[in-house]
Amino acid sequence: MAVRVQEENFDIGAEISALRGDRTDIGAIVSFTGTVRDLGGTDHVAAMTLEHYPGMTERALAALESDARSRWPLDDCLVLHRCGRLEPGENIVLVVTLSAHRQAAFDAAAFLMDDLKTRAPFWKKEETADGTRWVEARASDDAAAARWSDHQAK
Amino acid sequence: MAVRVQEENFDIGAEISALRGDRTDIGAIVSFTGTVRDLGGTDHVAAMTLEHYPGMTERALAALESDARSRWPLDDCLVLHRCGRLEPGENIVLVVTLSAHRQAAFDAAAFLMDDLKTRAPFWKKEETADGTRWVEARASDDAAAARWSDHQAK
Amino acid sequence: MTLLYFAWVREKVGTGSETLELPDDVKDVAGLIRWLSGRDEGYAAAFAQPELIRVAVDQEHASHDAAVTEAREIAFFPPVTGG
Amino acid sequence: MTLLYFAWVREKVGTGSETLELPDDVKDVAGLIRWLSGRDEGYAAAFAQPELIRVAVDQEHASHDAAVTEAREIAFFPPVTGG
Repeated sequence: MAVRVQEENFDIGAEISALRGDRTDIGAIVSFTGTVRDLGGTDHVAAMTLEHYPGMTERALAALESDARSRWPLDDCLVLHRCGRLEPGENIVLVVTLSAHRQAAFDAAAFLMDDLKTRAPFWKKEETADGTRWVEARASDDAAAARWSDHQAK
Repeated sequence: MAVRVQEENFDIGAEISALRGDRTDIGAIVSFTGTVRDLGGTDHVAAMTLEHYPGMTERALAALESDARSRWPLDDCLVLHRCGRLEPGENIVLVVTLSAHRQAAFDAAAFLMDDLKTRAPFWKKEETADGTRWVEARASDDAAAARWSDHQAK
Repeated sequence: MTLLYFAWVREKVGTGSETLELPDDVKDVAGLIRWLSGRDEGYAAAFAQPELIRVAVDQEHASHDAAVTEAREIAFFPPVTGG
Repeated sequence: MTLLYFAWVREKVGTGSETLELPDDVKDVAGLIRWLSGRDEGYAAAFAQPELIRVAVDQEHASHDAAVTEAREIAFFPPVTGG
């Protein structure tokens, strides 16, 4: 089990290296990194602040990881989410999956991100020229998470 | 366009950093790393040598990348494949995709790997206790590549 | 019982955490929301559209008909937007 | 014309690259494979099962009925196993 919530930035390469160590049985490593986007123009975002629910967050991420491990043959995985104030271009979230099979590594990483987006208790507040605003949840994220409900892991 | 074939190892974190630079419009970064597996026991692999077709390899990888870019809204991508002699645990291949949309980044990376496995002119020869043997192509790789033929990019 | 509020629910209620004794007739999340809404204008604003409110009972996602009488900690928040 | 051989095709043929003049009656890949098979035992072994042989004409994947008369470079190899 490897889930972490932290204010500090993370180093994608270092996190992957720590997970793989000197293992020779893996074959496939997939990483997903989510970053703060600034669309510019009228949608210019100067920064965002990530609020979360300490205690429940770790439980929710651990549940996600456990769910992913039960669906796919993973050798290891990591879910790491930042909190606090982040500026455009900064890392927000990192998911890494290690498996003997590339499709399992891809699917598990996509599943972890989709499920995290709808289940992990994080909330984004953006700083814009018009003041601050809470980001609204998107129906497309619910749809992305729903597709795994009847997904048969391969 | 970023495709490379090289004998030297690569640094996953450094490659991702070089692609993203200080961009703030990306949102999603997916990496796939393929590594040399040693299943141990009677399937123990001491090393493998990757032969390729210089000239055609670069053309094939560039064609893959161009195909991926036409199917998904990618901000950038990288396809990097090693050649020469590699030992268990070493990196073989790296695909990185950058997009505003996480599903596009995931799908494009999976597509690049599936297509690379069936189109890029590389051949693996394994060193085992019984001598050397050429790795045989797998029907599952053909099937994985075929699913993109009628795939509608989202 | 510990009640927690996050994001704009927290801002409207005016606090992130409080400990309250619930009346005996508050049995489920929906009842708790109705009772909280009557406390003052801040709560009323936070819970004006109950369908926007997500709930966790003892740190697990729960529906509005979940029981609250045995709970130690109940949290109210908007749909999550992490990742 | 430049002919290239890779992996076990190269090992059986005994060389990775050679330049040959093709007879006039060799028009397509299948004909070229038949002609090469008759050159010596190594070629015969390499091309004994033509259905295992993949081909690139001027560095593009091609089928066994592709024309070869205008080609500059033709490569023979097993199904690829990279990645």
